[in-house]
Amino acid sequence: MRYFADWIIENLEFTRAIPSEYVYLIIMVVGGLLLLLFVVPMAGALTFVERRVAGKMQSRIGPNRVGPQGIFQFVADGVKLILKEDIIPTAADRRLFKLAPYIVFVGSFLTFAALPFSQKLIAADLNIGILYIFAVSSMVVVGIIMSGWASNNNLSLLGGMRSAAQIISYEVPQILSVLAVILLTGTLGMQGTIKAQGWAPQHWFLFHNPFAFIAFFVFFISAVAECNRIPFDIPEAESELVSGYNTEYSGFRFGLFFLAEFANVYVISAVAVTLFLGGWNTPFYLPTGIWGLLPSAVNLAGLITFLIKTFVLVFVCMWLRWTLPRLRVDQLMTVGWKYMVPIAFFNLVGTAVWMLVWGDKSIAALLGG
Amino acid sequence: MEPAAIHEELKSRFGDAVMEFREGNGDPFIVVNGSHLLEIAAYLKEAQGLHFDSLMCLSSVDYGENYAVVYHLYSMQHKRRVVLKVYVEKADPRITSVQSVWKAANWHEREAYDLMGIRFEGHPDLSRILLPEDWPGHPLRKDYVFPEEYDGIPCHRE
Amino acid sequence: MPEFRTEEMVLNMGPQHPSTHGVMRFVVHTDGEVMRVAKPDVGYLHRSIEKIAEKLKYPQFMPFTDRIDYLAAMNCNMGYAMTVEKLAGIEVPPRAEYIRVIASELNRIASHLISVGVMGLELGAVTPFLHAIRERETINDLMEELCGARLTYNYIRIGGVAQDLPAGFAEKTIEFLDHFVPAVDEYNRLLSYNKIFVKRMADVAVISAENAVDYGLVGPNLRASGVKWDLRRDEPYSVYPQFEFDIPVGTGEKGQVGDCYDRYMLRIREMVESSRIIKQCLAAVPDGPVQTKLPASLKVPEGEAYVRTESVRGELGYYVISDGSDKPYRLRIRTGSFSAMSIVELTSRGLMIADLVALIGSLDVVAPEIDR
Amino acid sequence: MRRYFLNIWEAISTIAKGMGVTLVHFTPARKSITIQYPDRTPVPVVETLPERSRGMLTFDPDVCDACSMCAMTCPIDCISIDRERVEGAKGFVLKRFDIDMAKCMYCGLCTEACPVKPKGLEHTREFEGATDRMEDLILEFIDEKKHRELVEKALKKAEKLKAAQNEE
Repeated sequence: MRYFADWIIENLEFTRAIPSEYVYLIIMVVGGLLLLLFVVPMAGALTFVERRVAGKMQSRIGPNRVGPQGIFQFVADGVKLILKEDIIPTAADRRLFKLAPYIVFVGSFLTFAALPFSQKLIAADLNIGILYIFAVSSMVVVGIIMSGWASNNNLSLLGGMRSAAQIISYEVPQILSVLAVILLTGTLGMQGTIKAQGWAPQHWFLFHNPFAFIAFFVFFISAVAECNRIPFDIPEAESELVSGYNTEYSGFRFGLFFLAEFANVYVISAVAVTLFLGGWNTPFYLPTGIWGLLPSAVNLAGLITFLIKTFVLVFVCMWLRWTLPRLRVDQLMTVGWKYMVPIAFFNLVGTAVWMLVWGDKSIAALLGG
Repeated sequence: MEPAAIHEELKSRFGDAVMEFREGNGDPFIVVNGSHLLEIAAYLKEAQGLHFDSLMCLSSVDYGENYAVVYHLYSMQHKRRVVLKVYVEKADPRITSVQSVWKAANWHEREAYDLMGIRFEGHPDLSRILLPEDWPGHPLRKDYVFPEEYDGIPCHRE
Repeated sequence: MPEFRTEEMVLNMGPQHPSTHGVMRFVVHTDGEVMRVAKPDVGYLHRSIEKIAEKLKYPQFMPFTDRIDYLAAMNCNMGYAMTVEKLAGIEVPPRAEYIRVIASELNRIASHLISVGVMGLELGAVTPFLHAIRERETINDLMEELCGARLTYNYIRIGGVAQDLPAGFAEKTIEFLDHFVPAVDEYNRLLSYNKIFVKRMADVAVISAENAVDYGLVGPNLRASGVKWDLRRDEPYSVYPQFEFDIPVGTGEKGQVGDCYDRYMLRIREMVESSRIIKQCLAAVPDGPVQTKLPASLKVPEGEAYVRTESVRGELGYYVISDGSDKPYRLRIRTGSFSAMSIVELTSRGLMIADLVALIGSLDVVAPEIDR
Repeated sequence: MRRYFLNIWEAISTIAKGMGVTLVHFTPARKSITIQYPDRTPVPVVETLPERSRGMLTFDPDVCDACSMCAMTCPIDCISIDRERVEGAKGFVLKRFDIDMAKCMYCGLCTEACPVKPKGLEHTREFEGATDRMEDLILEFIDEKKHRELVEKALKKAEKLKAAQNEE
């Protein structure tokens, strides 16, 4: 966003009259709104896509009536959720009950600020972008516990508690495997991480060295766990806890939980793409100068690449969800602490050793001489 | 060993507690006095050569002048079955519980209590199992009158 | 140090709960995630079928047997018909016997498909359930062709079956079976051997052979505990002795004998065995009538009989007392789910909440069969 | 230690196998088996049902000889028959023949009991009987007019029979 603000101040005469701070502020607000305009329909659309994917995998069709091939199904669902009666249980802690969905949604929405959609398209290229994303996304768990507690329902409470245990456990391997990448780049900035990777797959951190390869899977699995998705959806656990923490929610508040879940799926996929899959780097070489391509066209190509890569990972999330059963709560802890954490540590040490021996050369660089 | 032979053996062991052996159309059965039921049941389960380890079914019957509890026993080892029938007075239907011998009897006895109103003495948790706790009467009795309503809910359509 | 006390939490699962098969309730006493005990509360689907039987003539009761266990209506039909035939001394034409076996084994596959599919659903995997339902749909179509209904068949009659096999039924059935056996393999790849699934099921809720017999567990649940006991072999009825089929027993292949995984895998194997029986049966169906002529008003001689058959959920016993009239004096139905449910309280001790769902799913209880 | 890596390997390989199955279903290799009932099926579903399918009951008063076997066989008494003797005719004439489809459990015992050929009472394949009023589900096959028609028919038949007997 700073880039656009600078560009506006430079190029548009009338803005010169206003102090630049105000311009920045306006641009920030507009940028936030733009993101919101992107996130809400995107998350909504993902619910539709998920239902169609599930349908196909289960030998059925899925929603196909609203609009061509049913693509407006999510709009209909959204309208339905907004119009539905907003029920608050009498025994609930009203204030917390009302607050919780917003915290959950805001927690996942804020992370979008640091996602690099393309070379220039990023709301805030923080120099601690990665740290920011993990810090902010952890807010979700506060909202979930809050909703579990405020519902005053045993099932919801269990769901909230499970969620807390789960997210705390999986934060560890997640950060540890990200540390391996940070070792390679030496930066916490999202754009910096992408720039450190090249355009071709062999330049991605995924194939940088064997440790980074494993780190990707550890990261992705932990991230799926953080999103409370099958096979790690024990906080919701429909067959045991009847949707857990969101059992008592209805209407718009339930919609917020729902949106947050899908926004989260998008965020984790985007972060995985940024850290391991080369971000907006188009997988073919786009020389700016020679072909006379405009910077905006490069930006657009980057955006499209980034979206495609992200949606592939989002699809993998859905694919996992419609294939696997869910773990039990103690098994979840076992997988987290006995498998994910040691492997992540091993990766971290392995990456460090790799860097000691070969510096920041990747396998491809070594093989290529 | 045929049911008749089992009857002989029981008769020789428990004397008058084991009453007549009835054969007719269908399954033959041994009529047993309720006072010695638990010993007979334990004997049938444990004794060498009998080994009736499985209680197939426990039924209650309203015969008009009295009730009966029917035990269908099966020996999985010897692949044979025997039927015990115990008549219970109508005025005060009580009988010893056999759930200490066969665990399967636990729920069956609760059901017999629920639907026929036979009290099983020594049962750890003799409460209604199928009907609501406050349901009046025992529906499988022949003199049961179907209620018009239950807690204000009409029991008939229309 | 002050004494640290925790409170027991009472969790009410049901009567409306996604993992109770039908309507039933569990009062779960938990200490965090670990259950102290889960007490089943049944009876929500009690329709007093036994009382209804006393008010109806023998042939009229047949449609009600469909409703004892709606997933295995054919087997329930068959047990009742056999009981009345035994009491009244009615001979069943051989062709009818074969058709009965074909229909009830098809029904067994259909019911097991629901059972194993639901098992996946209980543990959070939705896709296997729909794949199982997809296969079951073909059986439903076959059944509809055979008797006109998809769930409550009311096909078997006292003294035979209602109608002869329709034209092309054998071919369609064999075509289905040829497609079905590979589908089971696919199903195993998708769910049965999945590591998460195995972890959730193996060593969970182990029922020892001793307890299984003592609590009167029957059918697949008993066999999974390692007791090789199948009425089709051990107390043969109908034309079962003529067929060659194996009786799968629980071996504890991923954990201990009698755990949830054994109960689940047993049903998978039984489906394959059932398809073997159906194939042999279809090849051997003799010609002839399918129904014995009965008097307009069937009077059953005085007497009593207890007949049990191997239904999908194990031993299904009908105890009929006749007083010589055209209505049963007393009819008692002993079902597999009833005894399976009674062991839940014992087995649930010390399990986790999520395991209760696996336990109920693996016992394959059907609520109307418990409550009747 | 071996167990540890074996666990990881098993988890990866079995999950991969399972995901293979779902992926195959995701590709066009597997078609969806569901139909889009009721409006987007190639032919109405009723027409695809087999001959024996037990749907709503239908009754043909012209075939019926008012024996009331169906009503007697019905386990839940959903068929109500009123019949009367007509002066000068043999047997009974139907006055009322109602089937309460809301009670009916589609068991098919009544159609089996029907002694006339072709059967007077039969299951159709029609299954879409939903209405918003319970009374709509009571099918009344005989109204005032039909009753008079049946009486006339019975009389005519009796006359014919009489004439035939006279000829002999």
